[in-house]
Amino acid sequence: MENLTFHLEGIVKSRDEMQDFSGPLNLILMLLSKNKIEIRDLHISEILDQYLEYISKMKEMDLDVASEFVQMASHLVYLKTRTLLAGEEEISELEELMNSLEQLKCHDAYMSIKAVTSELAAKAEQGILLFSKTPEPLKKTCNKTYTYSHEPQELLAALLSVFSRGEISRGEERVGTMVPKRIIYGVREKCSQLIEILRCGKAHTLSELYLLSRSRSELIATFISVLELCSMGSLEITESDGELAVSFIGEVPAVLPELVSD
Amino acid sequence: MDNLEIRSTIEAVLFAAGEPVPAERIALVLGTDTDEVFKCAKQLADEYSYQQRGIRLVRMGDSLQLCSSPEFAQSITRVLERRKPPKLSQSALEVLAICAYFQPVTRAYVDQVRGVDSSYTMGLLLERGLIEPCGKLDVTGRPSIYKTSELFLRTMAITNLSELPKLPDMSSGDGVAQLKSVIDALKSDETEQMEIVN
Amino acid sequence: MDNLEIRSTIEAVLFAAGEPVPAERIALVLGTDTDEVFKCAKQLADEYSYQQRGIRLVRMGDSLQLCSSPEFAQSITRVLERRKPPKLSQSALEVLAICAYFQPVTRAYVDQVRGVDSSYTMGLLLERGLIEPCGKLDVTGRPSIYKTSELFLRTMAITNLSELPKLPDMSSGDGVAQLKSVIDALKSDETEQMEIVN
Repeated sequence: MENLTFHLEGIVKSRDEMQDFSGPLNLILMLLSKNKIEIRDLHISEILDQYLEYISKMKEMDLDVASEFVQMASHLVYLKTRTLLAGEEEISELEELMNSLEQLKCHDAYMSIKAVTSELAAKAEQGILLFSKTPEPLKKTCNKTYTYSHEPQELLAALLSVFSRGEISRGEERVGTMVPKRIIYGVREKCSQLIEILRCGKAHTLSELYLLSRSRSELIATFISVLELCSMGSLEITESDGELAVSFIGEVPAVLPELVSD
Repeated sequence: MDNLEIRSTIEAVLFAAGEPVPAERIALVLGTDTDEVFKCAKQLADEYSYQQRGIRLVRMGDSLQLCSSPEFAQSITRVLERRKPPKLSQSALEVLAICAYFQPVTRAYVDQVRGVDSSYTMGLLLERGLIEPCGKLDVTGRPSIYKTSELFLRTMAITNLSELPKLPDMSSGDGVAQLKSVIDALKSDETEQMEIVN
Repeated sequence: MDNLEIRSTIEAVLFAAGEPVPAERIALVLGTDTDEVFKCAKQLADEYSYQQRGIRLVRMGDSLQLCSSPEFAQSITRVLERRKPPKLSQSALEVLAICAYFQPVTRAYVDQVRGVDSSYTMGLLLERGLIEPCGKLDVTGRPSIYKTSELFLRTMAITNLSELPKLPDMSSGDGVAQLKSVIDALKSDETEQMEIVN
């Protein structure tokens, strides 16, 4: 980190404000927090220069310079010379000093944070119950194509909320029925099924074919399939005794009707 | 529960929903009947239009929805046009997930799974190009069927649908629990990756 | 444009937006000034809470947003079958407070202050949108830095960060003494060394 600037002016404005600092260490900690840097990155020479400059400014302004601030300056001068002259071992001692200052600073911060969390919790109690709504689509925007990206797991989380809804309001019993059976009965699939049924003689009349259907959509698929097969000449429907008899008359059509025609 | 409270609850619920809500559902939760809900909704709707408010309450079949008043459409467009298009809402993500995992689907199928009318949200997804029609179902009414689009794959940063995390068998008794554990596993993967990057 | 019309336009715009909207943008479109927008928004907000409506208008910094009233949260979660938002845990509150009071912060800084690994909690808060990344720190590794979001202000029911409870000064009184003793130790080392040299 190069050329850090410590803006003392923004921090200490007048003599009165100076007296708010209970000690020089507070001032340093304040400087560090105001300047958003880690103590480790601190260049003592930089802070010292500005500190000394500020003290001389205070003198010009004819303010009393508290003795402890002078003492702090001397500490800093001392630390500066030590850093300049330091060998390996001594650096580790300075490191220790920095560590302890850092820990002290964090400890203080944590203590004060802990002191306010209960107040924040009380404030948030109502706050988390405010729900926002999703934006309405705009009538006229040129490009509505979606441009965000999502994680696949967001899809699963969305499904989880769909599937666990039953749990929230209706207990367990709905969960099993949450996923409806596939509703798509392909005509193609149904055609081959019908041919198979008719070939092995499981059904002979139209009503028998209908009775084999287990749902409305399967019934409809049966109806459409019979029509398709008739039109292709694979089935023949004849009436006898008021019943419609269905019989397989041709070959299996080469091209069965597509599942989806559009 | 008095009239005012029912009205305010309807207002709060419709606001938070952002899509049509069946009146029956509101009635169920409020412990009142559907007629009462429609009556209060009507009062609320009249109040909005009488006071020339910025919002309107509309009834669509058996559902109710709040929307902004058409007379302010121009101001709305002018204030909001430069904003980024909104990210997918929870309900949009739900519909998208159902389309992705159960495709091709009809609108009726999505409604059935979610238990709410999803036509509005399906419309949004179509407009955004995340799902697309892929034909009609060969049953009465020939409803349209939908699948996810190419853009959907790009949005999810995958090249084909098989790369989506596998959905456990939801019809089994512990489907929900299994799904939870799949999600947790995916999350912890992510945390590990983050740590490596850091 | 009269007061009522401004209020209704604000209501319509905020409703359509769903998200927070800078008051300045509304003022620009209405051809009025931001103060007027805030004034009308305040009237509207007072009206909502006085009439015990289902919606609330909140101000966050320079932006305005409509949300549902907290007293209807239960009805909303029941009708829409949503999960109730979980309360903030003690660790979430701690991380949130560190982010709020010392922002912008790195994850490492949060860890350091709390003395425990906070990546999981940070992840949860990011997911809930209470904190957001706001760039990278210009040091080795370029760690991400985080700040609290507008949602945080709304959650804490404040309009800007200065309304947070004042952080008590917990500076350890023995700081100076500690510094002095370390320096004394350094000095005495030096004296010893000097003596040996002599």
